[in-house]
Amino acid sequence: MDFDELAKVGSMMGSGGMIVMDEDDCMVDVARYFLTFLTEESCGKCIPCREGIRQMLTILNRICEGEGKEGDIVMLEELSEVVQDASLCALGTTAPNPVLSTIRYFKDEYEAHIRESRCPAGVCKALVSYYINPEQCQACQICLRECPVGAIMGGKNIVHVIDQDKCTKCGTCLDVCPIRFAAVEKLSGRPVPAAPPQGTKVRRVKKAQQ
Amino acid sequence: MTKNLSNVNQIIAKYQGDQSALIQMLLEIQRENRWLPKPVLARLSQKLGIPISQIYHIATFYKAFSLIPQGRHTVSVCLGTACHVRGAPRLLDRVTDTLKLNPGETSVDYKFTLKTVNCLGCCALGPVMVVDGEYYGKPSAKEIEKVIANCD
Amino acid sequence: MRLKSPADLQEKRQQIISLRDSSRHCVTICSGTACHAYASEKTALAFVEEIKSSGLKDNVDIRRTGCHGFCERGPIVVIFPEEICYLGVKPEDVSEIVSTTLMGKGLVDRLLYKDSNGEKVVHEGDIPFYKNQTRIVFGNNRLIDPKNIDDYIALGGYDALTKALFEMSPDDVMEMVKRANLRGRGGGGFPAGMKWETTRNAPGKTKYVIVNADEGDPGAYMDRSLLEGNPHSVLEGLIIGAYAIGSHKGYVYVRQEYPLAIENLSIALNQAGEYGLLGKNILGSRFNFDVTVHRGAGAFVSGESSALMNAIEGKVGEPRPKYTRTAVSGIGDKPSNLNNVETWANVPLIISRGADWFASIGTEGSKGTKIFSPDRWTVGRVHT
Amino acid sequence: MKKLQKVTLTINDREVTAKEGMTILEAARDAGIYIPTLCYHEKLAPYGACRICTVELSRNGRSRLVTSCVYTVENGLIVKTESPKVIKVRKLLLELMLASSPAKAIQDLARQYGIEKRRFEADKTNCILCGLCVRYCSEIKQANAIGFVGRGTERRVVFHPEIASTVCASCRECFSLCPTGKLPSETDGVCFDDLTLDDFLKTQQSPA
Repeated sequence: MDFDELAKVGSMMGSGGMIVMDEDDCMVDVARYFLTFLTEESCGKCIPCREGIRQMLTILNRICEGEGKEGDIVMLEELSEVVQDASLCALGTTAPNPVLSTIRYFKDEYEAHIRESRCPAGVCKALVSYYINPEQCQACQICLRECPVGAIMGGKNIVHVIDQDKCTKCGTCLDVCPIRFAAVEKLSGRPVPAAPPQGTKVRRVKKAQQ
Repeated sequence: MTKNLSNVNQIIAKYQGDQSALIQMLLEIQRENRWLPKPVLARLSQKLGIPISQIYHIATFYKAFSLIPQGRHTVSVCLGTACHVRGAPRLLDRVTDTLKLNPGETSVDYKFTLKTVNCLGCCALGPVMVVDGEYYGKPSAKEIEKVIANCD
Repeated sequence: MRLKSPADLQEKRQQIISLRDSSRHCVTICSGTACHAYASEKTALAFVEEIKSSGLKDNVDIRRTGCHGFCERGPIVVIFPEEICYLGVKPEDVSEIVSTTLMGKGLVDRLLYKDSNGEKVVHEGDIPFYKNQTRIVFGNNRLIDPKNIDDYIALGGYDALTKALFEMSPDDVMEMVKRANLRGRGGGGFPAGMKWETTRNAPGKTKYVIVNADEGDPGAYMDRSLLEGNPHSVLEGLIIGAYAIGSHKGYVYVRQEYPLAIENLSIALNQAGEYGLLGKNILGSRFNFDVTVHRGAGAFVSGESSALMNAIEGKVGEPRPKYTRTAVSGIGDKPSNLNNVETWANVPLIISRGADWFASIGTEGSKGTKIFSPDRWTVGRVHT
Repeated sequence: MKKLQKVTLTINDREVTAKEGMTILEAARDAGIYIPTLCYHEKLAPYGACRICTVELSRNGRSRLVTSCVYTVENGLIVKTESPKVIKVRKLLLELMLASSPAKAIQDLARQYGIEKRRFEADKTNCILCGLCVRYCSEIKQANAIGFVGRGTERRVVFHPEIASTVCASCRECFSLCPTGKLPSETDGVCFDDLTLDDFLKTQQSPA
């Protein structure tokens, strides 16, 4: 890892900030994060940077909202080339790096967002839904209490259900659901299974089985 | 209002009316008054011989400056890369709900201003919220409410 | 207490060292921004109280230092001379440390670093995080109270400046930095020596040297930890560079989001001035050099060199369209040499230990070391 | 004053001589070679904001895109003013401008470069922020009645009422420079209809 090796893989040493990410980080969202930062920090003087990065961010926002279209990736690359070639200063000329390198190494994630409205890392809120697996739910009511918008219905011994319209996808239920039950699941790219009928009794999972 | 104008003269004197210290003077005025009142900018323009258009461009270019009074309490959420992947967007949503403010806005009673910043340098604590210089790492919804509540 | 010659500096160093008994206990508390965020100041105050109340006040020193580097496990406390490293020290742990380690000779096991197979590690240097790092720039942070110039001088500080001013010509200094192949740590890796040479050869007598401490990119805080923790290493490098380039005026451009760095830097500038290491006739060498601190006001783009120079001129921090380099036409269109904080901090090391030593570290094309601010050790895809 | 040396360079395979210190744009225009410009004005300092005057330089095998309004001539420079890369840049820049300012001058240039699709949307400010008005008022008139505010995509041009009200009525020389015609079509001469300084300040940090 030195100046020249990093340049070869399409990155740069920069000041030396290094973030180690894993499969729980969405590369499209990371590219969007950098472009949001650059849109705010562009001085706005020259057109390729001010207008080019703004349009790239619009496309990335669409992709993360589940409205990506065929040709978005090609458009991102076309914009990137002009922003890199024509911008007045290094902010503009290096701005497309995060987009180009995430497309280069993680194109499958872009395509999953665009073609299947699926976010493999489960980060993009618009493409994720939270679902309580009726088989696992033991009606401990923790998620019901913690949900900030009261989107979870259920009661003592009653299988809990998330009202998909109310749910703001904040992820609290997933955080608080006890590990031994692990009833809350994060789904992406596939429809939420139909909720069990109102008042379905909990299926007691024997202590031994857990 | 006259208080603002008097300490402007002191600040100008401190920098011997040097035009290139304009940004340093604005920073001091912002720190003392928590905003840049119009008459103060007009006074600076007149005393330093700098066009008012240049002063307004600077005052609206830099994030540190505000042309309306800032809240007594400043709440900042770090959106640096590390905090982002550690869940800063979710923290920001919670803080926005608690304060009923969007980033950059000040509450009508001028009690709170919500800001976003990039990389405060304590990523291991991330996601980080700072209230009046006090750091809070990975605050839960309850903790956020508690901290906001006991800001007088 | 003005030092008027190199001999005065050596004498001052002897005087400082003689007052220090290296066998005495010294409780070092990291007070960098991350540890500060963990309320390290409360831990430090707890130590002051506990040491006073247990009657150890006269034979235990306390030193608040800059960042040690292992921010993940702050607040970090290292007890010298044994170099015992305690991690995550809360105020409530302090009485146990004082009684067990300072008064007794024992260790507080629960605060020691445990490696993957449960082995306890006592000395800070043996912790895996530090062990295979070459910390030539950052390593001294833990030995220095950034608000006390004497700590820096005790470690040999300003010897490199003395060597440059009295034993080397500006050309010698320039050649040594070029031979070391020091590349800019600000981002692009442009050879610093070449930029210095362009600045010196550019027409015009007035030339400026600038420290770029704007560090606006998200996820980066190494310049902050360096400037907060060891401002004199940056300052010494700047003065040496100014001497080589022929500049008598320097600027340090620091973002206003780094209040601790600004505070420690300003203290360092005053102390260096009082000691005659800055200002008129430095150490009697007839070389004059002054520094002004310029606070940024919240704009990442103002870290770009031409934008930064516009800001120093009091204008909007927007980049200039010109293709002439700022080394030729910078502040007030005068030749201005801008380098990053870490670049300047490497200069004293090169001067005192030589270009060959520096070139022996690093890879074929990138010499010396690079400070990283990594985060989250979950192994997985590395996003470059 | 040192006599200015002659500089010889090649533009579109034609040898061109120019005086030291001239820009590629000036040298090209003297030689009757067309390069489009939007934010350039011969009486104003080069600004480099619109980038439409971008040309391709090649020197010992390496090629690079620069703005001809800023880059000064050098001996042996090889310049292409309509290379494929240059055309690609200009087309996309014009498409980006059309999103916020579908004014006649921009549309004419777009047609000249064969642009039909409108792929981008942006709020219709009808201003490409070329800064001609701001710079003319500052560099030539020294009145500074009009100026930039804001940063990034929020950057705008506004009149400063306390000055504009006294000087603009008898001047208005900047009106003829505006490439999109926002001046004079969207102002009574003292402030813009869609945005005054106070309007802008309100958008910045409005209390909740």
